Amino acid sequence: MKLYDLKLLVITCETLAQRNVFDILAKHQVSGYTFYEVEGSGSKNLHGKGITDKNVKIEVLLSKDKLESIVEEIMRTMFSDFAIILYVGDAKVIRSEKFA
Amino acid sequence: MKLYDLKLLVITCETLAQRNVFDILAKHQVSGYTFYEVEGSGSKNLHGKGITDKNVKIEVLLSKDKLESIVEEIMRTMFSDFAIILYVGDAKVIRSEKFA
Amino acid sequence: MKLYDLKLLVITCETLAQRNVFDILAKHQVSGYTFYEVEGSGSKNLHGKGITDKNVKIEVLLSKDKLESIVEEIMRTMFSDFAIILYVGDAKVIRSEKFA
Amino acid sequence: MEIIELIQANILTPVVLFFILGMVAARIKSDLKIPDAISEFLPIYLLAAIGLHGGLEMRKTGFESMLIPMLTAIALSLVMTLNHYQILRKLGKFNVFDSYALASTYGAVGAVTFSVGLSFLKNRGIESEGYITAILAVLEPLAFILAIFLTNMAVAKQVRAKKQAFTKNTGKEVSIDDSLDTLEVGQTKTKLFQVLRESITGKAIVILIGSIVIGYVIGKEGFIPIKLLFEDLFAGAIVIFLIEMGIIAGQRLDDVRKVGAFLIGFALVIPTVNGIVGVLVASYLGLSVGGAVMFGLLLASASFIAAPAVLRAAIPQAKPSLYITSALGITFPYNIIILLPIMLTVSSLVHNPGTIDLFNYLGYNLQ
Amino acid sequence: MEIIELIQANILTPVVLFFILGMVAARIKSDLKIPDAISEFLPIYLLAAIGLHGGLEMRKTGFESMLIPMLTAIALSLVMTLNHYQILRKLGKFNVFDSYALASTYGAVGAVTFSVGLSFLKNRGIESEGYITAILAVLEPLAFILAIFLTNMAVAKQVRAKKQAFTKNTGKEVSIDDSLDTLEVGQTKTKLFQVLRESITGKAIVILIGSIVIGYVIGKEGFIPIKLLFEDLFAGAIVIFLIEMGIIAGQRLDDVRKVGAFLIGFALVIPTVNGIVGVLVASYLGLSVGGAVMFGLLLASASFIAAPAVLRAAIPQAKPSLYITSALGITFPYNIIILLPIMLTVSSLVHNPGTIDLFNYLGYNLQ
Amino acid sequence: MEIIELIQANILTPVVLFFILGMVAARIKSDLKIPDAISEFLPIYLLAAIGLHGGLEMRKTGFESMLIPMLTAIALSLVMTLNHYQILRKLGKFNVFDSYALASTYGAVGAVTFSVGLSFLKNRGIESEGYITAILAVLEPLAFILAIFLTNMAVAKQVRAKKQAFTKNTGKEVSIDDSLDTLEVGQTKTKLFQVLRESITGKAIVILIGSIVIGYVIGKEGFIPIKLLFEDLFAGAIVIFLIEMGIIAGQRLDDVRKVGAFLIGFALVIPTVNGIVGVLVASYLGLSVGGAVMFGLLLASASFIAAPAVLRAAIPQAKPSLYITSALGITFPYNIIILLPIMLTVSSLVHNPGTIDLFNYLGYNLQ
Ligand SMILES: Nc1ncnc2c1ncn2[C@@H]1O[C@H](COP(=O)(O)O)[C@@H](O)[C@H]1O
Ligand SMILES: Nc1ncnc2c1ncn2[C@@H]1O[C@H](COP(=O)(O)O)[C@@H](O)[C@H]1O
Ligand SMILES: Nc1ncnc2c1ncn2[C@@H]1O[C@H](COP(=O)(O)O)[C@@H](O)[C@H]1O
Ligand code: NA
Ligand code: NA
Ligand code: NA
Repeated sequence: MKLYDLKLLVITCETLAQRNVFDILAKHQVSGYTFYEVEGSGSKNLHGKGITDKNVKIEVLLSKDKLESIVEEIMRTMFSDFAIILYVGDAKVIRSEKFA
Repeated sequence: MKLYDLKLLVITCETLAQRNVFDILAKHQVSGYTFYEVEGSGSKNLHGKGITDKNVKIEVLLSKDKLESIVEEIMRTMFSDFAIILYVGDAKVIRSEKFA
Repeated sequence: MKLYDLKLLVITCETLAQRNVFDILAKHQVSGYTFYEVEGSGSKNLHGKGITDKNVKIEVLLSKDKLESIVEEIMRTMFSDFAIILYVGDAKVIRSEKFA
Repeated sequence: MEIIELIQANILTPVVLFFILGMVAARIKSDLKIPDAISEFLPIYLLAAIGLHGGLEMRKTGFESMLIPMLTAIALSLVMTLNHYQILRKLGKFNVFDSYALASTYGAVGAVTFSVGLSFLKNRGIESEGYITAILAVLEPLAFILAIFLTNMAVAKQVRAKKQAFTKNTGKEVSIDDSLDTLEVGQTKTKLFQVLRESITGKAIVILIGSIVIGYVIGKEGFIPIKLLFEDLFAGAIVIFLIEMGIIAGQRLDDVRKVGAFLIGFALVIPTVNGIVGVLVASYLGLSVGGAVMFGLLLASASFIAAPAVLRAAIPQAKPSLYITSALGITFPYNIIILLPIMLTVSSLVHNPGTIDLFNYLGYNLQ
Repeated sequence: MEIIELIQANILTPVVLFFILGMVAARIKSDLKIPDAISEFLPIYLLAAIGLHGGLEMRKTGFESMLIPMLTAIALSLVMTLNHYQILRKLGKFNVFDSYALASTYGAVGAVTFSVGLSFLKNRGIESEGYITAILAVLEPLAFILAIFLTNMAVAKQVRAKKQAFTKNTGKEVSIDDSLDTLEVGQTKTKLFQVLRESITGKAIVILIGSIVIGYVIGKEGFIPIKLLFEDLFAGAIVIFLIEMGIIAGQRLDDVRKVGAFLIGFALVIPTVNGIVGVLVASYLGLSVGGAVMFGLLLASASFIAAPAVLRAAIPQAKPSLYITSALGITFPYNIIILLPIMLTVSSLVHNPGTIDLFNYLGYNLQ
Repeated sequence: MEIIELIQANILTPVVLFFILGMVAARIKSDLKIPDAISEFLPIYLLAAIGLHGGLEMRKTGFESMLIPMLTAIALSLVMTLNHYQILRKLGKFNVFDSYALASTYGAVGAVTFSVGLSFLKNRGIESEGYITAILAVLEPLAFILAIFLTNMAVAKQVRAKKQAFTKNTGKEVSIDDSLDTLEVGQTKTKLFQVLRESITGKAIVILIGSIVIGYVIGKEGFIPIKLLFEDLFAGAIVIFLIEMGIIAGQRLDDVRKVGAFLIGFALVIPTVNGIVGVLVASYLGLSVGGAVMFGLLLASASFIAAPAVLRAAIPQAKPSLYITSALGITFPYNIIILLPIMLTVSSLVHNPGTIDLFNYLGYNLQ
């Protein structure tokens, strides 16, 4: 079984910022991602309580090439205004052509 | 602290296909897994909207031996009919005997 | 783009045990974590059914130093009494100073 | 023509208007949404309410008279499912899987459509035989079981044929689909039993049959404390649910173009024919004006909540975008907006051929 | 015997039947399920409704007469918790942790059981003293606090004993459990305070006491606008909740066999004894027929919603499968199906020893 | 003074008391919580109920008389938003972003506050003009659009100024905020259109306008089947929602200290002034006692459900802790507890300057 190397970009941010992340992904021609609501604790106190304040986690499998420019744009445009963290991990997939 | 190497198999698919995944896991004597509902965007448009169309993410910690045959069977029996992606990552655990 | 190496500690346990995990994290001065409800199957049967019995998954990005003592304390104080598993993965982040 | 006015009157009811509001919201890409927990709970509630109501009625009127209509409905549903298949396969040129999936979607019944029908009649003060709910419960899994059985038969035959072809080394291409190879005749049987089992233990059937029994057992007296929730709030709950159904239907409107003209025609003509046949047969069998409409609606409606869950597991090769889109995006709105008034007109005409005063029944909220 | 008929009549009520439907659904492995958001909301709603009702009643009748029954209930609950412990530890041979966990589960009260009891009486037109709700609020955390206190005492003693043994180098095995080692006497105290704090700020207590106060403050006039939701819909909401409780109980039925014959017996006998003692004592104290039943139910009921949350944190060494399964899988159905009619019979007999006409109270929906 | 008594009476209503209960629960760190699915559904329900009610009223009374009040409300809302900005920027020394965000939060309207106002009047048997709901729908996005437009203007100007400064190499520091650099004049326009589009397709607007239209179309007759859900249960639903609002407000109480004395003052004085101006203007325009109160409430209320969603996307540089905390933690409780009775007093005084008998209106539940 041949597996191909990809990167897994994981972004956790306040729900009201998720639109911005999706827009950045779309701008870089990344249409595949998975997301779900989470709760969290961080420097900006406990999130995910009640209807005014929630977190979302967004996971994107993508190639190394795209990764860098996306991370750079998220950092540049979002880090100062939103509660957001991101990390990158390694992932292996079967069909690399499916991923941007 | 001694940590043991395992594989983490992550499957994201439409909810209506999750049964098939569980059946394949059971067939390979894997009884431990974690799953939760997610939303997603992919080649088959936005999933996770409304009650007729949702995604589920299934995570399985398992040994390298089992991994290959399970991935192979999922690929062979499910990839053509369902919206599904999968990837494999590395994980370290304390008690390796707990995992298939 | 410079990325810094961190560890990702992932704990899946019954919801009623999550308080204990948070307490241990706080004791080790870790205030950042993300968590969400999941369902799961394991040696202790299917969890996540109904309101009396659910699982939660807790994810913590942290330095290698803290990792060991936290894992050790969770193991020592919780493994015998609760349905719980944990694993450790690798993650790269942009701002390492944000994480304990 | 009078019927146009009746349809117009029907559009101006909360149920239909909130459904349209949901569709509009989806079209303008609004973020309006009923939370999943609510829209997962509402079908359970609606089925419990329908079941209790049916059970109570059956206690009142008995169910001896149920047998003939029940058997007739079963026969009609099976014949219609086979008929749908022929039309889709031969005329529509759909493949075996899509044909059986669509055939059974339209052979099965839609519990939501049924709920709307009940409230449609109730608002006009028309009663219907309680045992039709029992027919609903029996009919709901039937078409699926037939379709899955026939699909598996077809697949098994093809696998056998393919194997023969393979051993004979003729090289002829027999398989319709690559995934066919992976199906074994043995698997086919277990799968069929599993589907049968799951159909019967499916939440819709369990709550519906359970509630019929409970309604029958508790009777009118026992129902009093829970009447407020299970009867008086019924119309309001449908409205909430139809907002969500409208949203989903609206999101699928783009797909309607993709399903092709043939399926659009199918999704409009088949319910009309099946529904009117149902009304006529039921009237002939002696059902009341309202009973005949509900009987027709059983046959006219397509399943869009149960269908995906059943068919995705049983005929995974079929494209869900086809059967969900046509059932929810075309047939459901057509049924609740246009076909219901038509069927009521037909039923009224058949029942009172002489002294028909449609406005008595239909003009209720025409001011 | 008459009581059999009364139990049969009680089974044929929506509350019990929908509970059974839930159990059946779980047994046949149906996917029927009330969404979590709904089943998390319903206990809050039920407690608010109970609390408002209790507060309103107390405003009407005053609560001066509450003191004696309240103190009696507290005393009985504590004595019973200690008594359960002795039985479980000595006769049942359970370890300290399981014994205390089970003892307090049965010493505490079940708010859901209480709700069902209220609707049971209401359907029969029987009133009960409003202040019993206040007793519910006080009793709810009491047994847990006692059990946790005693568990911690026991653990501390053992830790001390072990340390002595260790320093004396006798090598004698003292610890019951390995996890004991990790408990320190210092920790024990903070833990106790934390549990106490959490018991009092737990959502059940907060919403219950809050609603009692609000009900008392607003009075009948102020209640009118919200009566529909908090009174008229009460019976329907219980039915929905009991479907889910039935499902969970059904899923746990397999575990019932595992808990062993002793615990099954305990789960049936203890509620019966406690409940009847409660009815008799309350009657002696002058409570009404219905009030005595509710008083008995406080003592008979076992906690299965609050218990896991409290005990899992406070006595993690105890096996939740034991106390959840016995409380929800055995005692709860027994209480609402069989013990409630029994207690009502006893209460009626005690209140009207001469002219007892049980059917007046109990035969309500026997036709 | 009489008004104190009226406020006391208002506190002793379920709506206010359950809100306070929620706050208390949050303060004592109780785990009490309304599940998200319920608290996401309730605003949709409340808006649908408000809209239907407004539409029904407008059908009854016509909406010709709506034009002047509508235009007046629009003008007042815009002027007030600009006024808020001046006060916050000049006196409060907030930065441009926070100033515009706060200005529009208080220029916009709070649908939850509006719901509470309606039930406040209803409990006192006071009617209000149905078209005020239509004004609510128009006003809701208005202040945001103005504020976002002006913010973008300001940013664009600064970016231009900065660029000039940069080319002239003067080295003068012009930017308020680092993130400013990243904003381009071109982006600004698309962003504005996007915000405008999203405001109009936002779920609150869609369900509100949709329900007004539906209410208007179906009329009183058509409303009957759904009246139970959308009218009779309204007060109960508000109570449930206010528990959750109380919890969130309570969690934010710590932040109130952090927002500073100026903003606390602003959050109390501005609603009072705006509200009383609104009552007087509306009375002058001929609105009824209740209509003038609702008109005043439109202007007095601050948005805390829509605001975060709109402003977080449109003015991300503004700190949400400022506008959410002040609107929900200070202004909302103040409005529903204190300002509503004050406005009703003012409105009554203005309408019946001679024969004022306040207790007729306000003393309803003073016993
Ligand atoms: N060390 C961490 N590990 C995992 N998740 C984190 C960590 N720190 C922050 N988060 C998540 O990121 C969100 C925003 O973090 P912050 O901006 O620090 O409040 C939090 O609510 C958490 O969900
Ligand atoms: N590149 C990706 N990264 C993360 N998740 C993905 C990606 N592509 C697809 N998915 C997930 O897989 C589901 C099915 O994908 P698809 O079959 O492409 O529609 C989507 O709904 C997403 O949840
Ligand atoms: N092999 C595994 N892979 C992923 N999750 C697991 C695995 N085994 C157990 N789990 C999760 O851990 C929970 C507790 O496991 P257990 O204590 O074995 O019942 C389960 O409910 C699952 O959510
Ligand atoms: Na049909
Ligand atoms: Na008890
Ligand atoms: Na305002």
